Amino acid sequence: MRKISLQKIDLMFAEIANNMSLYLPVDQNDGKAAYTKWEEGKKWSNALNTVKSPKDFFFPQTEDMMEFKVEGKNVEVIDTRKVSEDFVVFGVRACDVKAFDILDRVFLVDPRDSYYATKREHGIIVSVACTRPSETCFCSAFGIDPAEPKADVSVWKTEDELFMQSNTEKGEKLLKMIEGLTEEANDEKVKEQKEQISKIMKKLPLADLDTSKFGGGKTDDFFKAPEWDELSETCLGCGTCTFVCPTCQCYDIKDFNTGKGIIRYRCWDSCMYSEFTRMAHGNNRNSQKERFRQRFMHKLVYYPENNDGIFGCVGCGRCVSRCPISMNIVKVMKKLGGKENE
Amino acid sequence: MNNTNETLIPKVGVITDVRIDTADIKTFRVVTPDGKKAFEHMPGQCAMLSIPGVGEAMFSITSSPTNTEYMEFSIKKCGCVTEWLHQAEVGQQITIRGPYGNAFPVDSDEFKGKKLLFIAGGIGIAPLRSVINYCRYYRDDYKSINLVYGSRSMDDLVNYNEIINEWAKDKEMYVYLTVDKEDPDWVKHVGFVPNYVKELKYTPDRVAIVCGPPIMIKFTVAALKELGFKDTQIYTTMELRMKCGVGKCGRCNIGSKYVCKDGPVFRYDELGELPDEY
Amino acid sequence: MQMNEYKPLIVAFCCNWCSYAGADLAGNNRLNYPAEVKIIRVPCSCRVNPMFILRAFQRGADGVIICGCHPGDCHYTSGNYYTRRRMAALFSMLDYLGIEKERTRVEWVSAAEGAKFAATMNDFVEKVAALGENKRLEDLRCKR
Amino acid sequence: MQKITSEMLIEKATELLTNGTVSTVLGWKKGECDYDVSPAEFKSVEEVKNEFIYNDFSAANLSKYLIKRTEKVHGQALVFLNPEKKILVFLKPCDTYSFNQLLTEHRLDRESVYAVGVQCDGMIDIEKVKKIAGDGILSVDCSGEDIIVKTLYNDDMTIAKADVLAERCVNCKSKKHVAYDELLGETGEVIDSNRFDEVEKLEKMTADERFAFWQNELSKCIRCNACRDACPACTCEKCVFDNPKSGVENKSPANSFEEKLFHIIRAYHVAGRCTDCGECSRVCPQNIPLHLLNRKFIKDMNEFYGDYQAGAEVGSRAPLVNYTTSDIEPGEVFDRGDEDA
Repeated sequence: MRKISLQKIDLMFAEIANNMSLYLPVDQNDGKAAYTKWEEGKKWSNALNTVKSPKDFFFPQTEDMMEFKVEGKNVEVIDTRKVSEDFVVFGVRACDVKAFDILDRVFLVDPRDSYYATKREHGIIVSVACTRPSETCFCSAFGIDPAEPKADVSVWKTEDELFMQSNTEKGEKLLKMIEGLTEEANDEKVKEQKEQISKIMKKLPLADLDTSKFGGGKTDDFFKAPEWDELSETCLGCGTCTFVCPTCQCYDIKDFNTGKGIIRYRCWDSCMYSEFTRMAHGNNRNSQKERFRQRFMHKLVYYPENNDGIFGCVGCGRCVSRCPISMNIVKVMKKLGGKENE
Repeated sequence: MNNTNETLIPKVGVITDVRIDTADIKTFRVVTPDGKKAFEHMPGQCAMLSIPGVGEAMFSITSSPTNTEYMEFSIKKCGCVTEWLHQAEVGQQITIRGPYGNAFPVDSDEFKGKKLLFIAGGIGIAPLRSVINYCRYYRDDYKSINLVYGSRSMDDLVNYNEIINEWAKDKEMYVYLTVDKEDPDWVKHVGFVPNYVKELKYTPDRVAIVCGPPIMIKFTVAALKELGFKDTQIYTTMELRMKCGVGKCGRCNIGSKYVCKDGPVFRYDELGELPDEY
Repeated sequence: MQMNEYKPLIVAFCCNWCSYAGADLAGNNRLNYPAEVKIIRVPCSCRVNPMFILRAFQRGADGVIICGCHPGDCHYTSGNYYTRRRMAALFSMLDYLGIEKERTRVEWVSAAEGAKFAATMNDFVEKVAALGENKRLEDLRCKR
Repeated sequence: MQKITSEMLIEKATELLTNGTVSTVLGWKKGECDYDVSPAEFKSVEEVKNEFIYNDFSAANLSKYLIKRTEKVHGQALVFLNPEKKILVFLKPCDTYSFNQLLTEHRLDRESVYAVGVQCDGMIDIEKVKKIAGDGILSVDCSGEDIIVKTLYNDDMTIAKADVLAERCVNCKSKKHVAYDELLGETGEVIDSNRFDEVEKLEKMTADERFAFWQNELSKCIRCNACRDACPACTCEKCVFDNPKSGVENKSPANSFEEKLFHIIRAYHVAGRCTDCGECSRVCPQNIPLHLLNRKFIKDMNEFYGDYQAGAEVGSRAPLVNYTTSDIEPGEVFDRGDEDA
């Protein structure tokens, strides 16, 4: 384990940024943190988390995929893909780190998504332990330990020092890069912090969220539940929850005519949108209830069914704090799971 | 990065023939610019066709894999992409990628050595044509083949010439055509497909492959069950909105199954385990 | 001219009954106005949806001008009165977003005012040329 | 002034449900914690008694949900669904303006709604509370004059309500209920608020500064459409941004042009109809001050065409669907105030 004094942290950022792009949460003028490219003067935010998740780095909200040249009856396909350059995402929380694993299971299974894969290969993730989890956090329900974030490099921030531990080869490389600024450390303070965090986790209001009722093979238990009516009644059908979610991965592929050619790009899509499944001759999810149900069934039943029981939610709490009508996965789980107990 | 494959990047395809089947259905022949098949497939699989700037959509491959020269797609005019395709002339280039999805188990014991009963309604013949021609090619692997095919009127029967001139003349292949409404020029059966299936009193010693509009599938399956067919003997093929074709874009799922990846071919007992959302 | 080769692209929405005829008259009278002005004929100036203007900028226009009948002379009685309100609101909003106000304009040009049409276009092109390329409402994808 | 409590609303809802006046209640529902309040439909007295809440977080404008009760069938005339089933809706003063506006636009059947006006003392913005009290909020007691916040990490904290009022409530334009069948608590007056101050501040900046300001704000947009979907004035059956045939159908802020296009058009579509209820800014996950776009339109139209408040009266004609022969010319709109050259 290595450590560095927090006073020297900007030197460390500068050293990394010298070698590759470095992104980290920085407070914006509205007081909210957002991942920002580091440059001289940017300060690492103290906020618990960013509004937008870091999935953007690997699965951008919009991404050009290819171009077409159309002349008369002829079509030419131009592969515009590029190999990603190395970059570092610093300060990722344990929940978001786990979210990458969930995305990997979609994008990296055969046929591999090369757009995602190249960014994933070249991205180095530095995760940081959460010393002050919030009331909206429920990562522990999904077996995530915010004190033990497992990315390429794990980092623990104390009052005045930053402790670092590499977990992968990529992480090792990064720590080598800044070796001159860091010093060898023992893990006593880190252990202390871990204990503290685990105490706090028990006090969180959503800590007792029960996931045992959900999982693969439970479609029949929940699909026809009458509770969906009530839960989805006031859903506005906006895409806030999906777009702030670190694990939502649905996308749309669209063409943009520039006047000189066609750009085919992909962008995030939301199962909450009415035209998500609309075809020329009909829509199999016509009501907001069906779309609402799809989102939660996907996270709690369908995804685990296809992925060894791993849930499609990491408990980051973004949807909890951002939904315009305060409807979220916690309420859904309590309502549906609670009913089963009767 | 051109050395890594990316399934989402299509190849160029050329329309080399356009056959008018009905007022709103045309069959397009597609090859690569150098005149070859774009890729190999199995009966029941699909391909993504696109017109850059208009859109991309999934179509079942109508031609049989045993056709070594080209692929065919029977396409009904109903949305942006299909309307555009219907205006296209021979020589028009489009893009094509695939094959996607699973296939009918034509090479397994589920089909081999069995009597096959194909039931189609309207454009539902498109995916079945691939299977039928495949089975006709490897004729000895299968027992008798029956086809019950119906549509709104005699003008809406797709692929009529091939059915009458080739399929109906095959040994041990029996073709039963029907139309919904009476017509002075139509001398064959009049009535809906499900009823016709019941009238024909098929014994459940065969495998049924059903494709057509959702409502027709529903009633046909009910009719088959009345005749004693089990869910495990009935196959169908599905269609939902798709963007990627490889189970990642997240919209064509029925429960935990993706139609583009786990389908489009489903055996009825598999479908029964999925929620009713298609 | 001492200026560089830059020539602004101007989209002019002209009402069928007055301004388009005015443009015709300008042509018949051999009055000069820059070729960079691309005229789109609309049945009435109130046919111009605010989206048209934004889309013109997206597609590479450097300035957008809307020409209609003089207030009171609308072929459809009141169309241009609505145009006047709509464009007042829109232009003020564009200005509020920091888009240069010289890039948008409404002018009333009758069928008899060929000279006014040419003068208006000359003036507008000059003003827009002075601003240079439209950077604030551009879509880079269309400029590649 | 009397403080309005949940109990008073529950009592009212119970009464109207029991005596058969209404069959459904549109209100607010308790969540996981004090500030976690959702709009909800209640169908029974039992539900109302167990789950109804009205507190300083009952922010959602319920008029929006009344639109769902109408439907355009194949582009034909508007059909009112279940007119015989009357619905009770609780409306705060600003919600009543939206309600009236919807009546003006024939998006509601007045007869099928029983509207109860509720006195409003301003809603609290939980983000402001978090800024002061920090993360880990366990409870927010807003029953008294000041609010008391308990958190995981700090001691209990007493905060003046004025410090955490939502932006739209700081600049409240009216405490007056402009539509109701019955009133709970008191109705107030139209307030001479400072709601245009921010707009004016922006107007006084140079074009470059304004451009930089909006570029920065709008670049945060994630195009979730919450502003549109929460807006009680956005009532199109099919939004232009959802319609593949419009040519602008798009789900992504692909670049800064798309962001501006969306927000200009969104604000423009409700110009003259926007009652300034502030829902767009409230729901924006990225805290973009969208109300500053809407207020610009309102301010302009007030200045160009005389004061107009959408929703103040049913049946009033919005400025953009009206005209006079002596209106201001579009070219003149720039020459007001001390703007940059």
